[in-house]
Amino acid sequence: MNLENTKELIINMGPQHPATHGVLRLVLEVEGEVIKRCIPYIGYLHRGVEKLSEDLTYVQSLPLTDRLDYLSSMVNNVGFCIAVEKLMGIEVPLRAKFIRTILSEMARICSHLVWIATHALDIGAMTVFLYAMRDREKLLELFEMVTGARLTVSYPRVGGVRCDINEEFINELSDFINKFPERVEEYETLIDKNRVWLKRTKGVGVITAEEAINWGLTGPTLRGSGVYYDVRKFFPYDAYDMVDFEVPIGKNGDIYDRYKCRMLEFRQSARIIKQCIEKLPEGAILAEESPKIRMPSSPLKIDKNDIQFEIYVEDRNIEDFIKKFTDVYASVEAPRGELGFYIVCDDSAKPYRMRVRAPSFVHAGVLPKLCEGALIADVIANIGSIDIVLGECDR
Amino acid sequence: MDTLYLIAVTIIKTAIYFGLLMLHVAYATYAERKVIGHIQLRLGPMVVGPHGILQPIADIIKLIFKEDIIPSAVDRRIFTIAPLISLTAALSTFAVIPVSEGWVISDINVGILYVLGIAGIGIYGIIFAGWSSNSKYAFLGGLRSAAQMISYEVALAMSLVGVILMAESFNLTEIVNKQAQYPMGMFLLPQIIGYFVFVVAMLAETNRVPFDLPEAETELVAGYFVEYSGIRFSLFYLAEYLAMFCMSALATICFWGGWTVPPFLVEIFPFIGIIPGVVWFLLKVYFHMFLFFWLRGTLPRYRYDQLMSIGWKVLIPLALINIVITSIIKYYS
Amino acid sequence: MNPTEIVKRLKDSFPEEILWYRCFRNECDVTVKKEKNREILLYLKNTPSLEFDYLIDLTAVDYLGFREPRFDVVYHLMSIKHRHRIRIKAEVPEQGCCISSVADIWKTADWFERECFDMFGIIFKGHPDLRRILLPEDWNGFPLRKDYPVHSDLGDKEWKTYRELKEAARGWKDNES
Amino acid sequence: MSGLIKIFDNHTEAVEVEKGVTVVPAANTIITTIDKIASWGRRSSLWPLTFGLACCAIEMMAAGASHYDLDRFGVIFRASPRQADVMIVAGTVSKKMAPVVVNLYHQMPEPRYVIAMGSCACSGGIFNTYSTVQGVDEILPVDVYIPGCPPRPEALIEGILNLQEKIKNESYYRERCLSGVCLIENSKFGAKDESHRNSEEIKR
Repeated sequence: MNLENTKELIINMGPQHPATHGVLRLVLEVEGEVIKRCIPYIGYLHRGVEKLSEDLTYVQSLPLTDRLDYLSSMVNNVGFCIAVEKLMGIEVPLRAKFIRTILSEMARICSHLVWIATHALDIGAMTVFLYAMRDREKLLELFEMVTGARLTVSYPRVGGVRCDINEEFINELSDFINKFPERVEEYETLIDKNRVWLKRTKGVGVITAEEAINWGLTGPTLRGSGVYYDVRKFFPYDAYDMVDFEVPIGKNGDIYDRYKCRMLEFRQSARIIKQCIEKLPEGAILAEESPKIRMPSSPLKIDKNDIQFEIYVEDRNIEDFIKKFTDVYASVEAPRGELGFYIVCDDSAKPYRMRVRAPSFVHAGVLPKLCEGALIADVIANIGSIDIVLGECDR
Repeated sequence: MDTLYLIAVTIIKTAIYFGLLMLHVAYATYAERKVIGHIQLRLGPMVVGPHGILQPIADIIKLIFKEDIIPSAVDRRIFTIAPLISLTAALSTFAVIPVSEGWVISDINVGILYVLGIAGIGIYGIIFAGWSSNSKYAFLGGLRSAAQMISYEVALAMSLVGVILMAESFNLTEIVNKQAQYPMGMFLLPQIIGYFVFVVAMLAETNRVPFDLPEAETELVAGYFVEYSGIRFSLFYLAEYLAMFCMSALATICFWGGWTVPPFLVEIFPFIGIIPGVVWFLLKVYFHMFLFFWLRGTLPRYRYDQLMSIGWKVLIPLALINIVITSIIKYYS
Repeated sequence: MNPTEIVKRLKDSFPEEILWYRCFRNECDVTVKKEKNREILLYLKNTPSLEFDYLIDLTAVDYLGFREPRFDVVYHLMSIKHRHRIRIKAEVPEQGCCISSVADIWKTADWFERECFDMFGIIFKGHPDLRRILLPEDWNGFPLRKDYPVHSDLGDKEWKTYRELKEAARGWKDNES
Repeated sequence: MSGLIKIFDNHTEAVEVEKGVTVVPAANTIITTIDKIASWGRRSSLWPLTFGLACCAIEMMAAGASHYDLDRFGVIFRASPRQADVMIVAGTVSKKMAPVVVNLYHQMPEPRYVIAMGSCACSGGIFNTYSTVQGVDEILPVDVYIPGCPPRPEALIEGILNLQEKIKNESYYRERCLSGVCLIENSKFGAKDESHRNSEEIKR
């Protein structure tokens, strides 16, 4: 046989493929079942959110952030609000901070539930999918109770939250949270003790700590490799510095460790919610100086005395420019990792530039590294383990 | 005259057998959806007919009236013939499977060999489908299927050697009759290793979870039949369920005593002796079908290389050990 | 380390390159000349007391009509060990719209730079594989530039394949009505 | 159609009831029965394509999960377009995705239906930007629109029931080719090849 004339089989996986979580497309060069090269193509859900927000006011841009990471829209909203609050210098009332924390952690549980559901489905265990969706349905009901929407909540406002939570919600939530750890154990008995599952996940898709940092991974994907970094601990926002929780950390950086990290995060989230309910203070839920929705054209009030600057070039008249454009970067720990908002403000009612630092975008970039040399079935497991959402990845 | 009579009887038998078989296959899909539905805390088909009882009929009618696409890039002849090969092979195996004493279309003396041989032909349909579709997913599915079937066919055949040794016959009716003198009227206890190997190999032979790699939905979309639509797709579906029935029937006959009632049960409840053998046979087959569905609702999927190593490094040695033990016992008793 | 101290150390090491710094809400940004961006970033990454080992974000901002070098390439850096962040900006003019790539320093930068190229048309010299990432290869224009239309109707700038698709659809739409 | 009538009835002559309209007397007795059976089968087992685009796909998943359980209606998701009957366009269709969506549609066998799920698929929704398609009906013929951002699973179920109602009222022989085959014949960008359908097959 003449081997010189042979070439690799090129498989196009996606954008319509049951395991690519939406519209990710991978082009795989395979030799038999072994992957020689993997090239991800993204952008099939590019909606121009960053451009569109330049045309909308700050308050109007908030619903756009819902649709970035649609599995945990609450966290996205909070991230955006924190960035704008930082820009305007608004101090959020304590009660609002706690409510945000509660709902953010609920969103984290929701998102992780979808992750475990689809990840297990990808590996072939279809029953876990339906069990996880059952619990998620309960959480969505709770979301609906407070916010009126199941997925795209648009609940926080710049300077607080939209409406208060009531006793009924708190009772139902505590019921759920008390039962939830048992449910997590149920998933673990379904998959964690399963030899097939362990064989498919242990030692597959390894990322070392140095690589993980160099690739810019965040969230459970980074922590699975044993790096301690969590925005909630490093740069606390909302009520995270007032509650007690641990950040689970893996060791080997394989799919199993990333899975384990998320499973432990379930419990930590439940713990945070429990503490928040106990400590929930009374008081206002919206800061007084927060921008009004009905007046979209009023410019942001930014105290120019807060800006300190020093110019080292003499030949340019740049002072007005520096004073005009203020910018902030604020990040939150989304279920997928660090979700950052970089906002440039030009003193008008609309953001001059809104940049979303999406964890999924970074994580999708690591796929070629993970997949090369692996088998086709591992690609599926890898996509599941880095947990990407294409809405956020493509923006 | 005799020959004509024989032919006529065979045709009538085949027709009845065929009709009942098709009904079984159709309702196996329904049963699968119901069983898995209940495992997954939902109901399964409910709306079409009472409790969704007409669901399989609706599915079949829809598939018949659907456009039958033959993509322009396929190898037309092989593409059309592939589902027929699979279906014919799957159907032919039932010619020798007895459902009760004497209730068999053709009682040949090498029944087991025939079933294994014909089941082996079935994979040609899958390979042809994968090859002719001119689609990479189908191609990979076909290749996986070929490798998987060849590896597991060995284990499957070897697991049956123990049974053949004990029954001293290849005839399926004979095998059932021989089981009467063993505990519980089955080969199940003396051949427990063989049964284990058989069940695992049977899952792999029929491409079911956890060995459903050739059609792994989340990896290869639909595997070898990814390009098939309408009636041709349903033929593959039929073939798969027929193969499941065939394997269940084989397990029933070789390990579970076929249509015979376990003697100790008759001792306790004498009246159950009246129940005809075919009912027992069907019950045992249904149990194995349930096993297929149950596993589908529970287990994840193996990876390709792991599947291969299980086949060659675990199942075949086990089957060999089983043969050795059986021979030694047989020789000395 | 305090952001102002970081700026001070940077200023000491690269006196010629730093144009200005600004502090707002306890975040410091340093604007530098684009020619030495790699050296500055490498210095930030490798200096033991700074150790910015983590590139959070890389993006660009278009200041059309407000400032002469039109673009700013913005790097957000963080040190996991010391828990501090800093923002570095490099001015890039419209003419000769290019800057050196940092994809070999941080792997993250690979896709961020591709995105930046896709959205702003800034060319990163030395990037291993600079292609469009979010938009199709044959797309016209760079959407996040301020002179690009926001809304759907792109007119002549419309992507070729999509225009053909719409024309094809017009065929059956006429038939239907 | 006439071919099928001839199988059952070879003697009756066709009558011209109106100018240009010929009808075989009493032929409808057979045709309507087949019609009814076919449309019953079709509407009772609608298999959608597993095809999630954005947020709405999550609600589609929720509709398929235990709480809402689309399987009750005989709806099971198929991953291959060849085996699917209905395409649920769940989410924003970007311009980059549009050729893929059309391609998938072409690969589905007739009769095929399209459900536009969510505001984005209906009209573009809030994303009136340079890169989004303003409603999937710009490129595909849509049968049922489900508004909402995202629509609740109940809304999706309602949409599917509406589609069933629509199928009930349509004839088996109704030419749906205006949606599919004509598109293949007319288009210039090579959809004919991409749909992988034998062109002779279409003409027959």
